[in-house]
Amino acid sequence: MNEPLIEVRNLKKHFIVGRKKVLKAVDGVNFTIQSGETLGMVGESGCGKSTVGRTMLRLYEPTSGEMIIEGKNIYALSARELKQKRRDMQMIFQDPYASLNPRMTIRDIIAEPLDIHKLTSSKQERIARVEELLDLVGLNSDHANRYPHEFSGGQRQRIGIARALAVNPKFIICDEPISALDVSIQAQVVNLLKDLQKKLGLTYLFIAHDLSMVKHISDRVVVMYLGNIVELADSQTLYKNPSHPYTKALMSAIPIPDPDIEENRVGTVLSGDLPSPINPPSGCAFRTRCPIATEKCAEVKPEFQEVKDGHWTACHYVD
Amino acid sequence: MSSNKVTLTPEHFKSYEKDIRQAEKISRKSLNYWEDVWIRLKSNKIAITAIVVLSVLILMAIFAPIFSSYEYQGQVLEDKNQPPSLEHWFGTDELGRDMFVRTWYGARISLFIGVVAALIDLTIGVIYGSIAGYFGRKVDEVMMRICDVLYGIPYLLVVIMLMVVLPQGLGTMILALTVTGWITMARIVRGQILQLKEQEFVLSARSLGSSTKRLLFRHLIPNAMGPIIVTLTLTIPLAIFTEAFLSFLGLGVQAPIASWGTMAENGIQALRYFPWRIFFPAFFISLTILAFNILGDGLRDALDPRLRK
Amino acid sequence: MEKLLEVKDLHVSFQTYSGEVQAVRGVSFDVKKGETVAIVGESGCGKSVTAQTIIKLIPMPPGEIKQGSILFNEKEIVTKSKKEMFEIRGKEIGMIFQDPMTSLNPTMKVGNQIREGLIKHQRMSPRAATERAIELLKLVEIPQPEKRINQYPHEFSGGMRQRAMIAIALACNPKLLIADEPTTALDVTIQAQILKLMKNIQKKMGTSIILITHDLGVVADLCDRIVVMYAGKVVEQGTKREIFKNPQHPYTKGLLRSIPRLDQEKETSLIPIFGTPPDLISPPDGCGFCERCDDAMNICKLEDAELHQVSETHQSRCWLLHPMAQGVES
Amino acid sequence: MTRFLLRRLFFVLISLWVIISATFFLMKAVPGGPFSAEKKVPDEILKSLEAHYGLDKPLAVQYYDYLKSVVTWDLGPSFRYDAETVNQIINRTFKISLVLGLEALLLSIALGLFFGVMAALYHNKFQDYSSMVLAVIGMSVPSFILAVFLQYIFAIKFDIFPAGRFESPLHHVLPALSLAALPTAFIARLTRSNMLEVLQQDYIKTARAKGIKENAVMIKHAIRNAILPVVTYLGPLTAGILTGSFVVENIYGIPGLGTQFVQSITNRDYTVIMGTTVFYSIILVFMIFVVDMLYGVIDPRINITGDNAKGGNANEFQ
Repeated sequence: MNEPLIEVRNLKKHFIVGRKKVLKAVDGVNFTIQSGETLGMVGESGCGKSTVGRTMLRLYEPTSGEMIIEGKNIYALSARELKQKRRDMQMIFQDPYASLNPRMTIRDIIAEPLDIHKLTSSKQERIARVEELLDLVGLNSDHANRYPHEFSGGQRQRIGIARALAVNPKFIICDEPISALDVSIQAQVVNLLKDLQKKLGLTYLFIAHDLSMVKHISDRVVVMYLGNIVELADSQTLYKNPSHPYTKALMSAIPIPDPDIEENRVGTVLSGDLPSPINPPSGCAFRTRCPIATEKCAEVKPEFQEVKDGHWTACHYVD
Repeated sequence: MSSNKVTLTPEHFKSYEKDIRQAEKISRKSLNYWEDVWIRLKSNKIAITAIVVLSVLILMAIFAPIFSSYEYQGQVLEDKNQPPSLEHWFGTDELGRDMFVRTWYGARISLFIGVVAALIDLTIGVIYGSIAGYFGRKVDEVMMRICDVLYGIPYLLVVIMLMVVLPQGLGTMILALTVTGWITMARIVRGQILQLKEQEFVLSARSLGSSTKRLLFRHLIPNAMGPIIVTLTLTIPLAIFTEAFLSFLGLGVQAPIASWGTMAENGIQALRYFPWRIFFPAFFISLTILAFNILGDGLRDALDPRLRK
Repeated sequence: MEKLLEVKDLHVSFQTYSGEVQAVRGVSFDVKKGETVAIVGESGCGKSVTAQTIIKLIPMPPGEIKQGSILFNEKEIVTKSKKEMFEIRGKEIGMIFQDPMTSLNPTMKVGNQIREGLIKHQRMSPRAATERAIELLKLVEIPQPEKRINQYPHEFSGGMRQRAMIAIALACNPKLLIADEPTTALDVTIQAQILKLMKNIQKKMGTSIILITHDLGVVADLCDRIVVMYAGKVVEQGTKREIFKNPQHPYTKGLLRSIPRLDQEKETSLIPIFGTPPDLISPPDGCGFCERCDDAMNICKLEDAELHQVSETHQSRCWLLHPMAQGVES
Repeated sequence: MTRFLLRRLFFVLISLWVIISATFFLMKAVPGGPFSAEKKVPDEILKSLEAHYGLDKPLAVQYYDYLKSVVTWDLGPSFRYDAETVNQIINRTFKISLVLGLEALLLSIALGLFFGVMAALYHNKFQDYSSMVLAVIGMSVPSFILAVFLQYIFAIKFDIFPAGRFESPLHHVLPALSLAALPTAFIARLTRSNMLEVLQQDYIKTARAKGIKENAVMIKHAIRNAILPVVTYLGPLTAGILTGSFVVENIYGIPGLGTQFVQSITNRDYTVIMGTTVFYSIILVFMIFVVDMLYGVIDPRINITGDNAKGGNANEFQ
């Protein structure tokens, strides 16, 4: 295998909340992403998946760990080098209403990366580049002078994509880019992302809580639970042959739009709620809801180990 | 519901050709935020009235003393305590000074104090608040504790203390009004910045590598402008009120300079016999504060995103 | 089976600054006793408005029922006075809302929120109401109900709050339960819990349910029949199998094609629906889906289709089903 | 809980220390000293006076003495009236101000809540508009102007109420009204906007969906949640009423602490100014403290142990 584009090593992000309380939002995650690949990341709210994305781009300062892109550790860079490196990695955000500055025109929003990195030398060039980007995401370039509130959710999300593309990045983190969109619009955005990947050779980290969409778009999938990765596998394996009990439960919780399958399915419904990440359970974080947990799970935190080629799990009782 | 409005022909069942590009077209007129706010403010008749009233007050304050045939400190003792007449529209005071010209001269002082104090509060408050909000955590913690401590000190008492101690004058007045007056603005700005900082468009700008300057001036402050302006319109009347209040306690600007507050204080002594002497300054103080309050309310409504459609 | 609820040609509009929004434009459907009916559609299609109009919870003004009738137990709801509605809400019809975080009063103990309806409708003594509240919490599978009734909502997790909401809605054994996106704000594992709970309760109590959702997956297990709404109108309705296995309206078809399925091969590509739904301030004369429909015909732009009977239980509002559409070159 | 209380108390004390010190050093900074203001005093008398009041000691010692006097609550003699100490003056006059202040406080809370709730219940109707017009006017007319005009109309012109002094209940009406006007207006506006916001909340919809009567929805669900934030206004409210009493007491000739304070300003009676300022600050700062506590007690969501009850989403903490 060739050198991966992205390598995340033992990444931790702890927030200090209140007096001497630590919220371990991300507690030591490891993964790599190959060039041109889409890595999916799923988990329920509060599992730390968005924090992983934001810490990777150093929007949050990491507590410890490394994030390596093309052999360079992002966390070791000086402010100047970091700014330069930011052109290689971009982010698409969840909320199409909050991700665009309401006081700026679409042109200024899309041209902002160009301005920051001084990528265009003249006004005409700037206008032309914005038009080109709008065209790339299938938007009418007549609308460049309008303000974000005049666009629909799906259109705004495409504007966000155009902005991310302005610096010709290699790697894009898609932080729940479709969660806030209507079902009929979601596919528009997902297909656009796939097309762009093909056209521009992009690498994605696709974060979502919707496993079916993640499975659809990703080559490999990471499952997170309470700040830890519990399973990593290529998307077909993950669906056909999940090994971690949480992945299995997650899978069976997702309804399938087909009455024949749905009525005959006997899934395990997880009991209880997600524990608080401020005070996570000892040992394996999932043990409080796990159907097969034993005493060992309370005492020893399971290793994240490779069970088969490229299939990693953190569970003491992998079949 | 069963009868068709059109008579169906096979032609109707031919495929409908449409322009996909057209489906994305936005037909409504493009408006930026401030145009939008202005449209909403314009439809608020009371707020517009307040703006008109304030403009008239300001124009009168500027021009009335210039064009009047009387001078504000000109004493004509034989004309003292005259009721309003064609000659002296607002009457005269106990030294026979024309109340009309004094009222507009007082307007200059009162409005000047109000506006300058509010602008100083604005400057300090925005700087302080945005530093606390932008850096957050420890910096914020310390800066806000300082605010808490200062906030615990009653505003009027501080102002009174300063006025008692320092030599009386316009400068002292403005200093006294602003020494703790900026805290409200700082808190509001800080709250806004903290909230905006976590908005995704700011994260996006950060992920692009934008500088602190750009973040503050392109993203954070422009989006906090609404509440800042509203607070500003509500700080001006507070300063005017406080100035009047202090004058009333005998701590105001010194004669022969007159503000509405000193005039009102002066008028109270003559309340029983020459009520117009307090009526005019009192009326204009109240009217000005009223107009600012209404304008502030109107702006708040016009800026409130929840009312946006 | 007997009809519990019958909505006929319901029109609901809202007056806004920019004009009149015709949120619901002639919706008809019915719910039989003991049946679960899903209303499916994307945001702004009028599904929530329809549901809230059934118990007249939409604010009037700006909302207004323009025309139509809502028969509940053969009694007309539309003409009922405010006072008469107090006897129906909570007692005959219960309702669950989307966001459990905001639907409970933050300053009132959960137990009291459940007891309120019992004391009002069943004239229970406070003590009896407390006992019933504990029973209800048990019914919705909240552990330690005796302790929980004395807690405030913020001490409950999201899933538990939604259970408490269900307990409130079911307190007086209503004949109909309206669940307005009850699982949208919840995580999938919690969603699965709530759906299972609703299914069990329905079996146990025989309550009719109207489930409003945008998620076709949620519907596949729980519901008997499905009503698909688009741009304020019902575009298709039928039994669950008819809708999933034999959809007739291009919107329903498009919806099914555009969502990924966990059991699909990855290579199956999604076919998106282009464009955006129409603005209901000036709704189109023709079919609301016309501009986004691949099979649109000239007539679709001019006039909306009638509901065509596909089978006894299956109807679809599409010109393609018109006899004249057959055999015409597309 | 205890820890949070102590923490808050600590900040309260810091606030007080700041104002006490500020008062002290400002007074020390007065050019010429307290006795040079008006009359020329012979040098030897000035010396002995200064010695009498401890003004000949080094500043640090004076500061220490002063802090000690505040802590032991012995605010020393008045510069102007030999007969009374500052403590005696405060004891004598504060009782009167307290009565008037409490009257105004209760009046403004009762009226403010009433008008606010009415305005919200009849949103965009006559009751709403008239309450809010009154409220904006109430906010815009300074208390001293209102006091003067009430006195002029109801005492001088029509002679319904007495114009001054503070004896029978009738004497209380005009001053209490003048003092209460501004806070009433504030509370009414605050209550109204809170009510309107609460009425939009989902839990009001839940309550309505239960079929309970509209009155019960309002009283048990809406009003309770809407008036919670009004409690936070009690601190500034007290401040408003206290400082308002400076002029209102003066205008009505009420021998309260406010009148005394204004007199001491006119007389440049520095120990009284200092003592009164410190006294006012203590009341205010503790009022703010009490409000904090009260809020923790009446709003179950506020966990004043300082623990963060929220779990889950990490983004909330950044």
